[in-house]
Amino acid sequence: MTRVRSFLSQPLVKWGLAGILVAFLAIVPMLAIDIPGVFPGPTYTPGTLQLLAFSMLIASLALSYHLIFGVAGLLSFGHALYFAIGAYGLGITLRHFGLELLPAIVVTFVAGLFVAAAVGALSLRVTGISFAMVTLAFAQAGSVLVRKNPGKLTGGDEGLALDTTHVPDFFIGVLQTKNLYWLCLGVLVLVFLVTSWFERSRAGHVVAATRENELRVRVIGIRPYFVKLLTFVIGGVLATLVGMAYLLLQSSATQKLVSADFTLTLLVIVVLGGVGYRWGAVIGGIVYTFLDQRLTAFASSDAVSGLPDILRVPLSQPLFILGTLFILVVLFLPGGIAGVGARLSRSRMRADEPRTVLEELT
Amino acid sequence: MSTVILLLITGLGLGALYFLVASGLSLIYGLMGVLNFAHGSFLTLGAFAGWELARRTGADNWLSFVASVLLGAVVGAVFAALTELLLIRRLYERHIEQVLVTVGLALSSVALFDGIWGTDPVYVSGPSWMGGTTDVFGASIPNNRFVLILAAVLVLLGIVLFLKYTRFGLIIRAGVENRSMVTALGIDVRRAFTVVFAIGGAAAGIGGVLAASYYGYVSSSIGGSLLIFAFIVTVIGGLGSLSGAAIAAALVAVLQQFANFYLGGTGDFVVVLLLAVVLLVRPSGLLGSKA
Amino acid sequence: GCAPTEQANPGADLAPVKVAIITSTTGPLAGYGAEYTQGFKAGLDYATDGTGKVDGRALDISYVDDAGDADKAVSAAKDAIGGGTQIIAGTASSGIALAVAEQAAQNKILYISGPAAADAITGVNEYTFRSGRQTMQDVATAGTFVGDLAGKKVLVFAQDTAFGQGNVAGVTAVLGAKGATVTGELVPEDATEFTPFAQKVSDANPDMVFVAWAGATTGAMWQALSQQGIFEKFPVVTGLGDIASFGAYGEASEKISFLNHYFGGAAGTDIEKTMITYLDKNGEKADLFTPDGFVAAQMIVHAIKEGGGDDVAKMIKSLEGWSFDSVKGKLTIRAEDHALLQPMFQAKLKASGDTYVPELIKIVDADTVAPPVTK
Amino acid sequence: MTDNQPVLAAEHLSLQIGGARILDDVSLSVSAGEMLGVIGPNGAGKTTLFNLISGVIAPTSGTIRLDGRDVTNEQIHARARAGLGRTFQTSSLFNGLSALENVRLAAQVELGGSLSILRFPHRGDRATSVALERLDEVGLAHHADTDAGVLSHGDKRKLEIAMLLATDPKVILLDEPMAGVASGDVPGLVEVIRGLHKGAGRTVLMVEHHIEVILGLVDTVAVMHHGQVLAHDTPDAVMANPAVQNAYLGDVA
Amino acid sequence: MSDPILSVRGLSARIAGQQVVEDVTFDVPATGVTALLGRNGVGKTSTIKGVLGLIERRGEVTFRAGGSAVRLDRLRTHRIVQLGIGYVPEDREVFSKLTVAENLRLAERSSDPRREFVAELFPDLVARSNQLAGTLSGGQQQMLSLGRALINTNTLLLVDEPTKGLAPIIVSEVAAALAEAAKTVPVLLVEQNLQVVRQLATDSIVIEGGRVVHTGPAAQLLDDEDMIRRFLGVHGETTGAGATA
Ligand SMILES: Nc1ncnc2c1ncn2[C@@H]1O[C@H](COP(=O)(O)OP(=O)(O)OP(=O)(O)O)[C@@H](O)[C@H]1O
Ligand SMILES: Nc1ncnc2c1ncn2[C@@H]1O[C@H](COP(=O)(O)OP(=O)(O)OP(=O)(O)O)[C@@H](O)[C@H]1O
Ligand SMILES: [Mg+2]
Ligand SMILES: [Mg+2]
Repeated sequence: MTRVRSFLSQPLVKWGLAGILVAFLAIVPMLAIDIPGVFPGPTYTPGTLQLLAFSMLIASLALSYHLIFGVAGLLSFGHALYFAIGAYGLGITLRHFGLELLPAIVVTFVAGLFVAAAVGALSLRVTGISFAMVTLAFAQAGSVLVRKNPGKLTGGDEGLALDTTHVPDFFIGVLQTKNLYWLCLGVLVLVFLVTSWFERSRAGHVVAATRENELRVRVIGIRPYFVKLLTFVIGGVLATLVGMAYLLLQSSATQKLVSADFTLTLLVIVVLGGVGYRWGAVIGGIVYTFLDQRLTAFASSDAVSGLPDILRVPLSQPLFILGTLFILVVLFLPGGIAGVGARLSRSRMRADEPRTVLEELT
Repeated sequence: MSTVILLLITGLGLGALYFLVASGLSLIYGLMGVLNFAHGSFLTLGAFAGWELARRTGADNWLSFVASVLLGAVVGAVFAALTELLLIRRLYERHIEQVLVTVGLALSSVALFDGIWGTDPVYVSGPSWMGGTTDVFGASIPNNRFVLILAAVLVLLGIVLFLKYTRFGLIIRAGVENRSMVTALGIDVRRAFTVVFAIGGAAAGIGGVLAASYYGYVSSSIGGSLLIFAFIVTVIGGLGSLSGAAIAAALVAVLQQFANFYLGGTGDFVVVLLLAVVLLVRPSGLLGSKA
Repeated sequence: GCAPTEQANPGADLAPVKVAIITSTTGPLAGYGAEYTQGFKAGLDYATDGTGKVDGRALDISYVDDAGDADKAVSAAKDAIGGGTQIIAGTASSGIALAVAEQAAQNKILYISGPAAADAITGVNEYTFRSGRQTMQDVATAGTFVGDLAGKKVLVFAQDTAFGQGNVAGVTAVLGAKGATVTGELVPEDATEFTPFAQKVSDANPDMVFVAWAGATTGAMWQALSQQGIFEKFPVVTGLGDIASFGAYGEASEKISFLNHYFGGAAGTDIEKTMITYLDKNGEKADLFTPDGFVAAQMIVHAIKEGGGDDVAKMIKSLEGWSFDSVKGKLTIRAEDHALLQPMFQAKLKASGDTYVPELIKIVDADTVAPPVTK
Repeated sequence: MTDNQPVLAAEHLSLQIGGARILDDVSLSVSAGEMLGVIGPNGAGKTTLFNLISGVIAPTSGTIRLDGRDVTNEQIHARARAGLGRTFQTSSLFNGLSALENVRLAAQVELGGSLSILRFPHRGDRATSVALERLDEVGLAHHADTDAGVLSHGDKRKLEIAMLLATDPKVILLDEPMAGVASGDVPGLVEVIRGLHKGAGRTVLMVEHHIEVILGLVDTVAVMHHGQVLAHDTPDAVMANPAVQNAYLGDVA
Repeated sequence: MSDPILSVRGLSARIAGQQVVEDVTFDVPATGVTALLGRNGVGKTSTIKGVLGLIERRGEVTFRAGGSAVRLDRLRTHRIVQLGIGYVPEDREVFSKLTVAENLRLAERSSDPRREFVAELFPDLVARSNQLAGTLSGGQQQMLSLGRALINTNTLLLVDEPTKGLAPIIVSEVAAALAEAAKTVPVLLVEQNLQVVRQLATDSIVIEGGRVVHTGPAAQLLDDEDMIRRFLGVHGETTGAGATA
């Protein structure tokens, strides 16, 4: 019964802490925190703000994937598609349809909603690996489409640059990076709130139950299809939202966004952070981005190039370090980073063990 | 007419390549119940090993070609066995982590190959007959396509016979479902797992050397690019079903050729469409057992 | 800082000029990145007479790896710009180049793109220049292999990517204008089996085949063309790649007519010799994209010399219309759209032991292959 | 006791898989408030019959009526909504969720709004208090916060019943509720089942091999054998039937 | 009395990091059926799995066969089983995607398996030899699971609730089969059906809360109403209800 009481009190504490954290993050652009090796410069510099903003977007995207993979247990290999719809959709509506920013956002959002609903409705007719593959198929179709560059809309392998005509000035240029930083922080907070909201709602509990045992859900009188679809669509549109922020931050979209590798990256992030943990997805996204971006700097640093071949060759490949690190986490830190945190603080969010959502695929 | 024949036979050649990758993938899926994302790396390493050997022994004689295929098989097998021993085995019955560890291995091994052999493709050549063509009803078919098809058939037969005439087939199927019960029947399931992994790796290694001869180059990414089609083939054929994979490999590749040629380069589109349709109509794939 | 004064060393007490070189040292384009960076260092040495300083003012050059990823490049660019950098150069990928060009425009800084070939980079905005050639120049060079193009059938064999489509468009614009009928045979990007397409080429019976191909599948593509007997039937023209790719042509090596941006020893200029001497010292070899780095260094030094290193508008002005001698000969930066007008080469490959070496057939002068002005 | 309109009726149900006839023209009806015991040798088709009634499997032919309404083509959840509840022969639970959450999910369906994204389950709400009550009824209150997956076998059986109670069904299918339950706990569970039948006037169908349990609880017994209903009668009559003796009881009883 | 075939000393076992068996000590005599009894969740199954090394365990487990003593706690499961220990798991654990015949074939450890013996015992299995085990009824799966253990010639049988879910007629057959087997092989039996226990068991061990609380001849335990109530929670008048089935 201890959990009965902590059920009420714990959230208050948690939300309080989260509020303080957000407030702190909000004033970061005013501060001069410098962590050499981690940040490219003090926190008020655009380079560091950019890195932070980018990592928050990836964290938001990971959160949206967490909803589908961690909560609903749906192994989607096509989540990148909705992110790409956000980035490309906004890019295309701004550049080729000449819409103002707000209407363009609405149009793109609706497009993401529509595609997620359509793809979800179809692919949720199957489960397990089949589901993974059908979602992959749709994402691949999207990828082929982007690369084929129909009507010169997407720019193919040259990418699509943001048309700044209708974008307000406070989002344009490196000097405005702090505004973009706040935008990304806002997106992260929004996605986190929506995700928590959904997870805590009754529908969220039903989704979790469906992940555990679908037949049982039917037998107690619930049709799992709609809740799963709902989760899939919410995850999808959140990704679309993040994709739009991404375009504003990066000012261009490239075909990497639609690649299967990118979805795989999301999987890596969610696992790194801890499957089933909301905070895990956030931390995973941030850690991954920092590693990914900063390891490049490390790998080409003098410290590495001076090493003997047997060390230099692997260490000069950022992906090698990242992949190895990932293997080590999987081998030695079940539950990912958040899992370690949960074990240390003994405050379990749902289960001590990482979700075994892939089990159903066997 | 000759175009149709050309498309058909070259399609089968490509299908053979898909199958060589998919066979090991399917076998390992049958074994550990998860898709092995590192399978492409087994193939790539096999290809590099084959190339290194051919380069040293003079690439254009048959002896060194056969030797490099064998070396590719051995290297693929060893890499796969080590993967099982060092990584997969530690994650006893934790399927999700097993998949993820292969994802990590795929990432890091490709980067390591980049570091060792560089990012530029290295171009390979084989015995000159392989680069020649044979006329079949007016179509000039590149000879190495026949070698590919032959190799795929041999590998298929080899694995089928192995599964049929040893207890491994049973152990694998049972082990996927309930590994600890298999050990409780007095069977050393770990050894069986390593053996099967090695066989899958060997098939991939052979595929690697032949893929190098098919593409004319080796690079760190050839495994990865074949892997996605191998996944598709494995799934369309029905997970864990070797003959399903063989049929699907041929189907996918031939369809891809025809669509690329006649339908304005929509090969990939059509394959992806096929995948979606097959799965929506028959979620367990062509020959997959119903879950 | 204070305005430059007329001294022997006017820049000595000014802060160093920050320059960021963003290009691949890892990832799929790492090879091109290495050529570019080597050339850049050689060019810098040449343009500053070995001092590394411009009019006494030091240069603070940082080399950043983009790993072939536009996100990393954009982050690096923002980091650099935020740190006060006003000059960025580099990258071999058109996608990345266009993304960085967008940053240049938003932040009003100078960007000199590297080996990326997309025509779209030329004239994309007033802040962006290029130090390499563009697709149109390749195409125009190809045209020089056929004497009179009127009434000739030219078939472009390319991948269905922006690069391939750009080539078809380029050939249509450039050679079509000279009276050739141009058709494109675009092969899907992910196709691995080229035999049927080679047969299509054979069936089309053109007067010239122009091949525009990039990436690892090149070898398989040439083999397919050889196997279907294309070389016996029609002249085949393509761009000669870097040394690492010479193995890709296989049997066809000696039968292809190559247009060429650059290979070590092609130009025979004094500057080229200086560059090769410099590279030799480091055990490096001149290659396809070495001049791109070299030219970038020359342009940067010139811009700083004339524009002071702090005033972007001035630097841009100083580059527009500038003509100068470089590795490949005389180059001109066209004022209207920042296209880099430069001579191109015709070459062939000759067997030499196990490998092939390129041989110059002829230098095509810059005007002959100048791309149409972008508006 | 069986002449009013049957609340559940199976009419000429057959199921064929491949060449095997698993159910062969089974007709069975149960009237409101009745408790029917289904017995028969292993493999007779008892579980299959339950699967057909609850909609887990579709019959090859035949009709299933709930309250006189044809539900043969309705999906599992629709039948559950219409008041049909069941347990499984091998416990089927939400293993990663706590026992309380398992039951609360079931209670929510009964109370409505279970798919709402605007309502949050919390300790004070109706569903939770109902769930806690149900857990208490089966003697699992002390395991409310234990993950269902780690409960012992017998406790899982009890949790299944608690979930069933929470959905408050009209008609209940129990598939071997006593299997694996410690002898000492059997009487308690028998009382729970008796309560859910007599106390609430529910209709119950129960498959059970504990013949004493069956005899002590049910109004009528149906005996299945080789996919057919061999006999359907009062317990006494059935026990006296020599065919039943041969097919099912052997020399034990 | 001869040496016990199996001695368990201070056995502890953990599942997912949680202690489920604590310091359990008992002997299994070299002949007859030893019943391992206790209420739900006390750790009977876990004890057996601990002996077999199927879960993480600590403590001494000694197996004496053919004059030599082997420490089972140092061996891996497949080695333990190869010593001649047959195991019938609690939840049947048949391989559902293998046919009945394949399940049996996989279980064969020796070159001369006792196929006829199993076929006689469970004729239904012969009739269904090509059916996928997953489609068998619960009881049929239980027979298959027993068949897998009995097809080998064992020196010790570990049997976990073999009559659960079986029709009375089959229960008596299984009991008879076990009685038959017990003539030559000692058996450690977990069973909730007290009548079956009464019929088969010579000795008894009672576990409660992960510890052994009673050992002694089975008859002594079963005849003592008081002990039955205390250890198994069974009241006199309901013993029948639990036991008959
Ligand atoms: N796919 C199938 N192919 C052949 N026979 C099948 C198939 N599926 C089920 N059966 C058979 O149908 C019969 C009915 O099984 P069911 O589970 O209904 O039995 P039951 O009466 O519940 O038995 P138990 O008391 O052992 O649980 C069994 O004999 C089973 O083997
Ligand atoms: N995976 C697990 N994680 C944590 N605890 C577990 C797990 N599996 C079982 N347990 C616990 O271990 C204890 C012993 O379980 P065990 O299955 O050995 O009991 P048992 O005596 O066989 O019970 P039953 O008569 O119900 O079969 C139980 O309290 C159970 O809750
Ligand atoms: Mg049953
Ligand atoms: Mg037990």
